[in-house]
Amino acid sequence: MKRFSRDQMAARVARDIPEGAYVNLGIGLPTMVANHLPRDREIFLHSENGLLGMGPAPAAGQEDADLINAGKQPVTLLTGGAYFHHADSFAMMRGGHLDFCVLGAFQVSRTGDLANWHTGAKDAIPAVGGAMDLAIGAKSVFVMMDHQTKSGASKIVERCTYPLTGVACVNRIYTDLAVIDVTPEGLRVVEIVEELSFEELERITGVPLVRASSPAMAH
Amino acid sequence: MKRFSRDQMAARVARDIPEGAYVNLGIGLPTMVANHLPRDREIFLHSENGLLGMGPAPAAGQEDADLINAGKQPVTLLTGGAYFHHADSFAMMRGGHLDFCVLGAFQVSRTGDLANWHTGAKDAIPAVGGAMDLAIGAKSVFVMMDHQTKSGASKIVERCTYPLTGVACVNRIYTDLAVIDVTPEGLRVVEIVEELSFEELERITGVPLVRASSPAMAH
Amino acid sequence: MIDKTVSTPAAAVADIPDGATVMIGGFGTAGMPSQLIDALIDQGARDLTIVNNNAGNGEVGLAALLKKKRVRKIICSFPRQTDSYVFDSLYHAGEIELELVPQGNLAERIRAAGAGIGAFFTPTAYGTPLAEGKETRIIDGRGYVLEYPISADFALVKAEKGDRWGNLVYRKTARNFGPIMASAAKCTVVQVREIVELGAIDPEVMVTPGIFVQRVVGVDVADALTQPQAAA
Amino acid sequence: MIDKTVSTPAAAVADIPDGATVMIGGFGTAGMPSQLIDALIDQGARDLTIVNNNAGNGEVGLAALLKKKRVRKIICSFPRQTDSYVFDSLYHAGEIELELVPQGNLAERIRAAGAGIGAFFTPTAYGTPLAEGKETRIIDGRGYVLEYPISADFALVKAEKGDRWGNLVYRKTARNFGPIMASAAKCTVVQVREIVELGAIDPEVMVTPGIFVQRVVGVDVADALTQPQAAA
Repeated sequence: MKRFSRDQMAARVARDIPEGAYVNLGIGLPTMVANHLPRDREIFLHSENGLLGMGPAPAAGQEDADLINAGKQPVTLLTGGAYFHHADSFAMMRGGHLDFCVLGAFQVSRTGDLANWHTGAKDAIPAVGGAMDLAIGAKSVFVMMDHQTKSGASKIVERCTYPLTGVACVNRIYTDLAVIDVTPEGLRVVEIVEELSFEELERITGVPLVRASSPAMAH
Repeated sequence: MKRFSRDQMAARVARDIPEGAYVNLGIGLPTMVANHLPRDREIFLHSENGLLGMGPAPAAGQEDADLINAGKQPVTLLTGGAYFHHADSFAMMRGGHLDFCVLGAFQVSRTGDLANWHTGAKDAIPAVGGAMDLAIGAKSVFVMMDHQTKSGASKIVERCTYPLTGVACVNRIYTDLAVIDVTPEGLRVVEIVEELSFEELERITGVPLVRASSPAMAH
Repeated sequence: MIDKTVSTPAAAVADIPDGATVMIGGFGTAGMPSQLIDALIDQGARDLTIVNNNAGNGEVGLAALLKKKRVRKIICSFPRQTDSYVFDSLYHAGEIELELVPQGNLAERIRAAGAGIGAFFTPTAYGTPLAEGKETRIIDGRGYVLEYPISADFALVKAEKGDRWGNLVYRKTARNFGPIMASAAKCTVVQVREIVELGAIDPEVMVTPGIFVQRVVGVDVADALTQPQAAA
Repeated sequence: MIDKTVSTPAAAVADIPDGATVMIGGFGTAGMPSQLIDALIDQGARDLTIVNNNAGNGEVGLAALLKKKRVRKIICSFPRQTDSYVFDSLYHAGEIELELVPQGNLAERIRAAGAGIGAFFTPTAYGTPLAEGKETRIIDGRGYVLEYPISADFALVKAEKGDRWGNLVYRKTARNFGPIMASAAKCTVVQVREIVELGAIDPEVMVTPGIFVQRVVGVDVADALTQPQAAA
C-alpha cells in the first residue's frame, strides 16, 4: 500500500496554514511542518517556553543557550519576534490566541479526544510538559501521526485506551493514509492516499468514516 | 480639646514606615504622608495605575499627561522605578507584596472592618476604584481619619453602618486623637493626644479600648 | 506580507456593530484612545456595552459617546468624578446600566478573559456589598469571591509605538489597561503615536506582541492634543 | 540606602532551612540558576520540596541536588528527559515524591500565588487523569478544573541584569519562569550576570520590579560556563 511520506504529510499540513497564522508546532513530527512553510508567507511560530516569531535553527557555532524552543533545541528569533515569561506564554495558548497547534498523537478518538502524553505503562515515569495546554490551546488543533501502530492497529479509535491529553479537542487528523476532519457528524475523510479506497480506509481505521461532501476531495 | 493636626498625623504615620518599605498611599489625607518621609530613607511608593518608585509632583510646566498617580495628578518617577500594566499592578497588591497601605476611612469597626467607599446614600453614584483592592492589598493596612464626624459621632464603631470596603483588614488607626492598633484582644491604644485621658478617649470612641501594655506608650 | 496598519481611525472602527461590547483603554485620560473614540462616535454604533475604568470626563471622548446615548451599559470601577456629569445625569435618569467592579477585579477579569481562565477566586470585595449574590469560598482561612472573565468584541487601545505585525510598546502610566484589554477582545484596534519599522521594537522590551492586535492606526498626537474634540 | 546585593551565592542561600519549598527557575538549562543551586547543595538543606519545570539533567545542578537525596518532593511538568537518570532512579526506588502538573497550569498556579488569587478554573487537563480527584465545573459549556496556587519559601532565579533595588531584566528565553517565581516566594534570590547601577534599567523595560526580589548576587557567567560543577 502506498503511504504519504513524512515530508508529504508535513507539506500537506503546511498547505493548510495561511499567511498571518499564529502556530505552535509540537515536538517531533510536527516540527517538520516548519520546513514546508513557504518563505514568502509570513507565519508566526510560537514556542511555549516564551517565544513568538521563532526562526529556523541557527548556523553551527551560532547557537545561544538562552534561545531555545520547547524541545530545548537552539533556535533563532525573526525580526519582529518577542520574548515573554511562562505565564504570559501559556495565557496566549489557553486564551485561544493561537490559530493552529500541530501535535503528534498515540490515539485520536472519533469525537476528537486526544491521547499523546502517556502510554499508560505502569513503570513509565509520567511527564506531560505542555501537551495538555497545547491540546486545548488553539482555535484549531491538528494531529499528525501514522494511521496505524507498528503492529497494524488503528490509531484512530472509537474511544482512546491510552490516558487522555484532552477531550474533544482535535479538529483535523493528518496520517500517512488520509486527511480526516473531526466533525459533529463524525470523522469526515478529506483526502486519501492514491490507490486506497474509502471502503478500504474505513476497514483499516476500524471506526465509521463519513465521505466528504465534495467529490473532488475524497476519491 | 487638643487634637493632632493633619500634618502631625501624617508625620506620625511616616515615622512608622521604615526604610525599604513598599507603600501605597491612598487618595486624600494619606497623600500627605509622602511629605513627611525623610529624604534619606529609601521608601518605594506604589501607585495602583501602574507605577512603583513614585516621586514627588513635577515642577510647574514639567507635567506629563502620561505620568500620573491613582488620583490622576501628575507625578514623577524616581531613578530605579518601574511601569507596569493594571493586572500586574493589582497582582502586586492582592499578592501581599506591599508592606503598607495608608487609607482614609468613614468608619473602622472594632474588628478592623473598613468602610471608606460609599456613604450608603441612595442617590449617590457608587464608585469604588481601587479601594477594596487596597483594603486587602498590603501586609499592614493603616487608616488615617478624624476620630469623629463633624457632628461628633465616633468613626471607630462596634459595627460599620456604612457599606464595607473590606472585612477585618485594618491593622492600625491614626486619628486626630490617638493611634490605635486593631488586635485580637481588641482596640489597643498606642498613643493619645496630650491632655486627653484613656477614659475620656474611650468615652468619645464609644467602644471598649485596651490600654497598651507598655506604660510609655499610652498615658 | 502581513500588514495590520490601517490608514484612518474611521476605517479602523468601521465594522463595530450595534450591540457590541467595546473595551476602551485608559485610566482617566492617560492611555485614552481619543481618536478611536471620536471615530466610533462618528461611525454611529449604538446599544454598546463599554468597559473602561471610568465613565468619561467633561464632554469629550467617552463622555461624548455617552452623551449621544450610544451606550446601554458601562462596566467600570470609578464612574463618579468631578467632571463626570454626563454619566451622572444619564445614571440618575435611568438611561444607562452600571456594573461596578473593584479596579483590581476589573483588571483581573479582563486578564482572565485573555488567558482562558474560566473563573477565579479573589479576596477583593469579599464581605462587601459588591460581593452580594456572588459565590464565595473560604480557602486556607481567607474569604474569596468567585469572579468571571470579561471579554469584548473590540478593544480600543492607545500605545506609543506599533509595527505592521501589531507589536506594541506604551508610554509611562498610559500603559494601564492596554495590554490586558488587547488580550481580551476578538478585535483589538490600537492608535499609536508612531508606526515603526518591524524590528524597531526590541523583542526584550515588547509589551504587547502582535498576536493580540488586529489593527494599528497612526495618530498624530500633536494634533490630538491641540485639536478640539470635534464630536463633543 | 537599600542594597539587596549579596556578595556570594553561599551567603544568598545560607538561611534556607530543612523542609523548605524552593522554586528554581529555568526551562531545561536556559535560566537555570546553577550557581545558586550549587550553593544550596554545599549548604546542606534537606527534605526540600522543589518546584521546577523539569527534574534535572545529567548530574549537575538540580540533578546533583536530587542525587544527594536532599529533595523529598518535586513539583514539575516534565521530569522524564533523555538525561534525567538521577530522578528516574530515585523515582523508581520510591525515594522521591512527584506532583505532575501540566506546564501551563504550573505557570498559572505560580502566578496565582504571586497575584493573591485563591484558586482558578483552568480548561487544561479537564477530563484527563491529571484532573482526577480535583473539583471540576462546566462554565459556558466548557469543562474546567479548579487549581490552587503554588507558593514557596524561596525562589532561586537567574536573570541577566539586576540593580541594588532588585530590579531585573532577563535574556531571551531564559526569562521563562523567573518573573512569576520571583512573585510567588517569600524570599527571592537572584543570580545575575551583571549588577548595574540604579537607573541603568529603563523603567519601561524592567521585567521584574524589585518589590519581588530580596537578594541579588552577581555571578560571572564565563566562569559558570567553563568551570566544572564542583558539586556534581
